[in-house]
Amino acid sequence: MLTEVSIAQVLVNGLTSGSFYVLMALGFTLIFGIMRLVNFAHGEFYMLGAFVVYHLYGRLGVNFFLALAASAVTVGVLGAVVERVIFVPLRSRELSMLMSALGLQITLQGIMAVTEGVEALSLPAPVSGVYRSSWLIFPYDRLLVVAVAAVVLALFYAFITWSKFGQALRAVAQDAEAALMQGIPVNRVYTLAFAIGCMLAAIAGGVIGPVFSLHVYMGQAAILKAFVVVILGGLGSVPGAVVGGLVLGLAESVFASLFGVLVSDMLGFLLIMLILLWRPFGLLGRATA
Amino acid sequence: MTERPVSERARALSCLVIAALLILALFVPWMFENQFGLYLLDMALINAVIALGLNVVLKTGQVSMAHAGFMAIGAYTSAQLTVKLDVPFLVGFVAAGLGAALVALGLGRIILRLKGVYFLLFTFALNEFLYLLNKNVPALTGGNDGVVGIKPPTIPFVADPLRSKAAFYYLVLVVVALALAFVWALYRSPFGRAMDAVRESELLAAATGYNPMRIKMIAFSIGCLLAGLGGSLYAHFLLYIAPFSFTFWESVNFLLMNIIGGSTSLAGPILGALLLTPLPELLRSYVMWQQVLYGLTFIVFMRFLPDGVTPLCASAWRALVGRLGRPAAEPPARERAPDPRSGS
Amino acid sequence: MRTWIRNVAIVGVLAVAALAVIHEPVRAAKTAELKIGFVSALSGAGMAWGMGMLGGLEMAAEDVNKAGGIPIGDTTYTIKVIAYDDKYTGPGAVQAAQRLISQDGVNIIVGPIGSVPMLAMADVTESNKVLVFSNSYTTKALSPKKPHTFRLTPTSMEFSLPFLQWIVKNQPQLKTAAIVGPNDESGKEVASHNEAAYQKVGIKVLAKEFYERGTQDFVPLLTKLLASKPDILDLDGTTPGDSGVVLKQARQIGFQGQIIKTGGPGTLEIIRVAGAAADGFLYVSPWDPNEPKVKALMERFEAKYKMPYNPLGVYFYEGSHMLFDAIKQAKTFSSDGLRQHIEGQKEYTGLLGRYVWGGEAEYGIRHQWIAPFYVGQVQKGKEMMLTKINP
Amino acid sequence: MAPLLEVRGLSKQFGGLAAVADLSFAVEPGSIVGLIGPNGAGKTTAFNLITGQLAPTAGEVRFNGRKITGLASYDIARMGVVRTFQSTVLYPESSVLENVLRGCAVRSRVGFWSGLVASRAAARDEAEIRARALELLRFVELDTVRSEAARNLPYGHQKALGIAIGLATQPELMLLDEPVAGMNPEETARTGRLIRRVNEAGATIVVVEHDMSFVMGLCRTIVVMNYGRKIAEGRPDEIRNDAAVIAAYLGVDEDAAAQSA
Repeated sequence: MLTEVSIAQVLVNGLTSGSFYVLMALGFTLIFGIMRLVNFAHGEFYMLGAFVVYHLYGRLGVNFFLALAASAVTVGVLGAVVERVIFVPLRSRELSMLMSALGLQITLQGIMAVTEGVEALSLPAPVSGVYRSSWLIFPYDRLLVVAVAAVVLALFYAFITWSKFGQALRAVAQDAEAALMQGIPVNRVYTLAFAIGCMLAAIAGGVIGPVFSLHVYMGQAAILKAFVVVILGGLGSVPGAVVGGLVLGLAESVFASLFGVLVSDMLGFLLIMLILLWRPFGLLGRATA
Repeated sequence: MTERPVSERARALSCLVIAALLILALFVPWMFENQFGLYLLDMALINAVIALGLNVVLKTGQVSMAHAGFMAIGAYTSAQLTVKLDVPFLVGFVAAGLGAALVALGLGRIILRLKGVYFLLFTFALNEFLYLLNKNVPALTGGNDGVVGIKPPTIPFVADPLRSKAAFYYLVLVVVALALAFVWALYRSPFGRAMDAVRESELLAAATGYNPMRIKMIAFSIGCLLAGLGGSLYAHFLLYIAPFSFTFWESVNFLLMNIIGGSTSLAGPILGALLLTPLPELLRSYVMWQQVLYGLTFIVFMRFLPDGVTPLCASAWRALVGRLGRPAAEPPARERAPDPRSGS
Repeated sequence: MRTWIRNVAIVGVLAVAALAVIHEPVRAAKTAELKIGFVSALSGAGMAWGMGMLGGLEMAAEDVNKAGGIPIGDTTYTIKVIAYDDKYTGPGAVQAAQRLISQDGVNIIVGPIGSVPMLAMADVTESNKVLVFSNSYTTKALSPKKPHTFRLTPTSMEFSLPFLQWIVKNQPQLKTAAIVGPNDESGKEVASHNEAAYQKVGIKVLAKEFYERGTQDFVPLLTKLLASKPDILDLDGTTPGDSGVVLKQARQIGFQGQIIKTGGPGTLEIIRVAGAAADGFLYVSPWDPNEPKVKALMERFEAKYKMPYNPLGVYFYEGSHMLFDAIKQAKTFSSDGLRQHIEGQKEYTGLLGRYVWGGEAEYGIRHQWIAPFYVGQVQKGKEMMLTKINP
Repeated sequence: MAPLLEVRGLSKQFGGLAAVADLSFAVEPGSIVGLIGPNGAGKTTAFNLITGQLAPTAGEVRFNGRKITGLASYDIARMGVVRTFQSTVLYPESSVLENVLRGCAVRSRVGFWSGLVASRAAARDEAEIRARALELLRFVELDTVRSEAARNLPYGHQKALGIAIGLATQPELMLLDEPVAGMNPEETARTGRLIRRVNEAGATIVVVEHDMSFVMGLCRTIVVMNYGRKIAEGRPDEIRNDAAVIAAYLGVDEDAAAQSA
């Protein structure tokens, strides 16, 4: 098959969907890294983000990037509230937190289904047009996603490394108790981390939404990918999410063009199972307490 | 996991209560003027068997999200055996259990090295993989169309197949009773002590002569055995199975049954199954809002009853049969039983 | 301690509720109310179709009740629809059917949609002699072994061939096709029907790809599929939402050929998602949305349910009316009496035209409703009907 | 007579640095041996190597003349070598008695099935184990708190419980990792007495400890490690005057001073 589709095309497709996956997984892995919470509701925050952008940019015609920022803030605030109300009381009870996250996912999805309906909507792409050459076809709206992914990643990394709060984050991720000793307000860090995770989810949803379609179930696909990505890359590791995302994207694209999608899906899961056995903590993950 | 009840009186009394419950259970079908209630009850008991299996896995501190996958192995084994080779139900039933257990044994050696959340994630992936396998290997599983024409169970010395809900009720009641007795014996046996040890501190357990890997493998296989048996019952009750009945969400359901019931006592998974199975029916009529209510139920539960309902029942129980188990202190202690972090 | 009390309260409520549902008393079957059961996906991905079907049934019931109900003997029956959601799953459908039959005491069920719910339900409904008027694509749904099961929706088995014949007649330059469909029983079923039809009309199927539900990015799939350079891209039983994305992305990566779709209608949604990319798209439509009678029905539905009316629903509006007429004429709703009457029906004329029962050839039992349908095309974002086909 | 434990050229490399390098020493049956050295000298690593929590890069360990390097820690424990942990490791959620019972279980000969059906043998075994556990609790003076959850015990008691669990396995050789770290003098004294009584009861003991006076008072033989190597071995009085040892400790003190300053 690769003879008919240019290899470049396959690789580019892979890297593109790879960067999509990185965006989807970033907040997810952050939240786990800090709170050790497997946030099943991540996909729903992604969906919410997309819908906020849809209403602001798609319906009211606000500038796309403004809408994106607005959606990030809105969903971030929502996340903070949710964290306070639902997760704070369950601190240190991982399984209870995980189950609440599941409940939250079901609830948010249900509410949106009632208010927005279940039919697919679409967002006009903020940029249109396609790059075409004999060996490569590349729509610009995808290019935009890749660009945003890169920018978000850079900002996020800078934030984690240099900002005071970023250092607090890393301290807590390392060892919550020690952080508490050093007088870091761990609980506030948790809340903020969760909020940031949700913001990242919202940005992902808002920027990826236009490329696909919008519907209240879009989150499920996203969380599934995020899951796989972080398993591949290592839970709680941001570089891991990047590597995992790109690896998954490439693997899927190559497998798909070699064997077809169904096989590629199964191979995808086989791949992560093998990697987990080879490196139980993921490609870049480190053993955690 | 804590001191066994010393008071003979208490033990005798609790035996009495259990016996009473069993006798009561025998007459349940007469309490239902309505077949649907009985249908739900049968379904709940089937789920109870499977949830109980998961409880055995949780007992060693491993949170498995692939339980529906193993249930599927059982369901398909027994369905295909009875449909294609039409072997008698009991053979299919046993084969279902053993099949699931063997797969568990084979995989366990590799995957039980993973601890806590990594095991959880792996089993999640495993469940997805099995699901896709069920969909895409029609030769084995009938693919998306699933397996049609499964026959209701036939039992030796019982004239006609157990088609009616009541008849099936007795079958599944027997299975639940046996499973319960088995797991109860298991937990109070030295092996039960070993499982607790491994869950609470694998390091210490190993340092004092327990072989954690072996213990976890046995527990995992037993758990999946029950899942397989439950799967077989499921197939021969609904008489139709398709991949969609064994998704990751089903696994989540069995986990929820344990947690909402209370994963730290035998009654937990049973209560959980009895509470959760009818829940969607309660909500079914609120078409639009059912999902929201369903989700909220869990959030509220986790928020106010993270140990599940059994601790509450337990206090009543103690009041009933005097000093059984020990007061306060240890339920929260026990809640952390399936905590992915503990022991790792 | 306060929380402890709260806890008890919560558990109490749940327990009581659980008991309540199990012990809900059976309502006496003999009232002036005729209960019709309905099972379908009312939440989740299949909801648009499910609600369309429910709307059809409920609007028809409204009509009948407004007109004074159905007189049988000395009692006149008003119709009451009891609808349950099966979440598009087998167990869900079985459970819903169980509840309808043994708790609500219905002996007529409309629905479900989808083959898995259909096949799962069959054992319960047939063993209870409950009449089922379903909507599913699988060939297994109808058979002499299932004397109580009817199907109101024509399937790709019925319309693939005429549709493709029309295409070949009007666009003879189309010689090859590629199929993309969801990896589920309906998707595969439709694909197999279409392949047979393609062969009959002499179009070569170069490739087909099935994707898991929930797939969002179709570019990798399409890249491979379109590498075989087909003239036709066939969207098979792809859901409207997904179809929109496929259309959009196929055009984006430079596919210029004809895009068509047989199963799973919902063109408005497709247009909404695909936008300009939808222009030229050919599809099978159960109705002509520009026809005043249909327009009126669509508006009535939207007013009632606050969502667009899925074309599939029209079969259930028509079908329900057919059913109620049958009850009126047969003067009974006992499954056997009604069944014989319906099987005896010559034909039925409804809103859209003439319907007949068929299907001996394909299924060995005459329980398949044969309905007229349209070949539609999207032109400048509008649905245009090119022709009406009466099989 | 033949040594009970024999460590020969034991080494462990972590990446670049050698945590334990060519460590050799022997432990006579019935003795109490002290293993001391500045922080990071590799004492705990040595324990981990002996009891199989870590695999050595080189060298071997013999117990009763039998090579135990490469065996799994639970097998080593079953052979009669048990260790306690620096940061007390217990079964935190379970009762004190249950903690000890789990230690005892290792010696029970009840098989899976006979345990399952609660056979007579199993019942007898359970009774014996209980009796022994209670006796042990009296021995370590914890019988009063036996139904307390382990995590609720005061620090000193937790340490004692750790030892009790070890004893429950009926070890020939016990490795105690800093048994009195963080204890007040009174607790330290009590633990000292306890260890002696354990030793008199027949268990050979190797103890890692910082508290010099404690070790000097307790042990007949002392092995001193620094940077993973043995720098001295001998009677307390010999060690006290050993130049290398003093240097090592002073060096560390300087470091410590430098750090604190």
